[in-house]
Amino acid sequence: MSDADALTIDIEGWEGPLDLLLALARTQKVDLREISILALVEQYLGYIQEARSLKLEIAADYLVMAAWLAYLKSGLLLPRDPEVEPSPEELALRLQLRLERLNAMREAGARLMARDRIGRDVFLRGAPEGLRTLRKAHWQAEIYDLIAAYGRVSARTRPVMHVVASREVMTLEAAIERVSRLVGSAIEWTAIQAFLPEGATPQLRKSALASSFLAVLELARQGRVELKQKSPFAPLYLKVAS
Amino acid sequence: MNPADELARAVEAVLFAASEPLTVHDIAAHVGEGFDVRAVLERLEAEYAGRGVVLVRRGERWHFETAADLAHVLRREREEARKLSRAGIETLAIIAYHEPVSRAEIEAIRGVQISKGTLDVLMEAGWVRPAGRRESPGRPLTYATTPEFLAHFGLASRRDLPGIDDLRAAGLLDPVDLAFEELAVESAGENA
Amino acid sequence: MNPADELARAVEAVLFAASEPLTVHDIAAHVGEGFDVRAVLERLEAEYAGRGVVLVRRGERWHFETAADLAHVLRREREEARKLSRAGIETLAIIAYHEPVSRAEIEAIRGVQISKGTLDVLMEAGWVRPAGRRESPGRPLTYATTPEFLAHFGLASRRDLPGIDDLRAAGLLDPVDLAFEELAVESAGENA
Repeated sequence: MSDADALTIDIEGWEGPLDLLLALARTQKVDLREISILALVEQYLGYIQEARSLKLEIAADYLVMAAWLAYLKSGLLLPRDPEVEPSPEELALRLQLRLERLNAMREAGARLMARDRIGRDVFLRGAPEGLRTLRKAHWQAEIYDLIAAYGRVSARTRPVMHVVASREVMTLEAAIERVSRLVGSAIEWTAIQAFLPEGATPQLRKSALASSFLAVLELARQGRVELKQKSPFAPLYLKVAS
Repeated sequence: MNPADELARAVEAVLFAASEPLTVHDIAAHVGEGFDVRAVLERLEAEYAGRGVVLVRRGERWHFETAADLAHVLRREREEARKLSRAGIETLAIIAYHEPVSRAEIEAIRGVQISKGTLDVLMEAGWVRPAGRRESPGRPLTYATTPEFLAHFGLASRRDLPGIDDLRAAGLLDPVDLAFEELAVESAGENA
Repeated sequence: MNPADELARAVEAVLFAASEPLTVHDIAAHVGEGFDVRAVLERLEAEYAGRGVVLVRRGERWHFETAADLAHVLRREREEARKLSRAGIETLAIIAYHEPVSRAEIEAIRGVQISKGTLDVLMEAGWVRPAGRRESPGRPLTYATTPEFLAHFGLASRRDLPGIDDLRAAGLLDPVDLAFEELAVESAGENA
């Protein structure tokens, strides 16, 4: 543990087990490519042991790494089992590569931060005039839009000539006359539709139905017919008053 | 450029990075006392003269600015296609059919007021121009179409605009409310 | 300085007036098409070399900035750029040297999870951007650096990243073997 003694036991300070391993590897004071993985495993396990004896909280991933390193150590020390893939030597090599890689990125980050940076070492123009892009509208309209617009305006404001289309209707008087005439022979309950003219156009039929309905109400008021309807909008029946 | 000495380089950098014009005193606070900053400024002023960027003195303060004759380069125009609004096209149509016509007349024909912006857009588009004042009470300004208007709409002259009878024949004079009524009757027939 | 021709004056003015680095295309939009803007930029770059203000190329963009050796004249104590955390610096370096790179790959290299905030800070600074999803299981999002990253750190291109050639030659920038990382964790788990 003499090597790791150089590192303060402060588990909080490490950014994960790999970070701790890299720091421990550096204490070997050799190129990362030449470190002794076995010695590194000893350093790490010793460090964790120490931390435990001091009853420090140790995060699970540090313990997982410790277990994996213990497994690696036994693989490296025990006689080689050709069945085990990858071999402990290869695992050790990969661990060494991971440390190299992390170390390389850490150094690259430091070199990046040390470059001449805008706002710290070099400065941009303090008060640039600025470039401007003026949007110029390119108006578009088609000749059809133009004449249709004039038609619309003219239609809206020109004195409108109202032409009422001739439309077949049945007046209320005609309906009263017709219903009174036809109901005289109806002793049974008869639907109101039976009193509408045969072969009428849909328009006339609508007008006749409305007029006949009013006619029936008028005749009922006079006591000349009786009305029956089961519910609102149900068929309306009538017969001559008994 | 001539090789600049260290002091000139520093003054140049300080002026470039400054967010406002600087006095000789401000500059000296950066580059250090004991230099003839004013002499350096005058040398830089001469070096930059005629370039796209010039060093200028305004009262007691100095700053870099882009050369005044290049202002047009810093602005860039970009055309955007835009469709005329309904009010715009109606107003244009009324001017085309009735020119010269005053604003009050346009409003009377449209039956709706027009905003100032509507006429501005038509003039900006180059289709409408002021056409003198009418010799009537209030001497209202009148408007008329331009040659660009004819060119844009592919008309040889205003006489090429379809007349009222043509519009009626094309169904473009059918009042909207009558058209609605017909539609209503049709659907009623379908449901009877 | 040598008398500058009109095109050089215009390019110089546009770059001085711009509030951010410009591409050749941006400049051409102002000075007009049909000129060899790149040749003018290279001439200006040479003219300004050695002065207090220099013209530099960062990726595809060009801008003027103060010469780096004059930092002591310009630096203002109050304006120290916000310091990045260690995790932030390492994550930025990993993205710059490996881009495009997924979050899992960054975590594999660092051997620790990265907090959401770390990537956010880098994106907020404008140095890192999402760079599409990788066509591999889980379609992970990848990250890459931005033109602002090159400008901020004074890099003409990613090839200028310190030591990138040596790192690549040493195999330290090879794709990260995520499968192995899982294996290692699994074996650790089995034997724990």
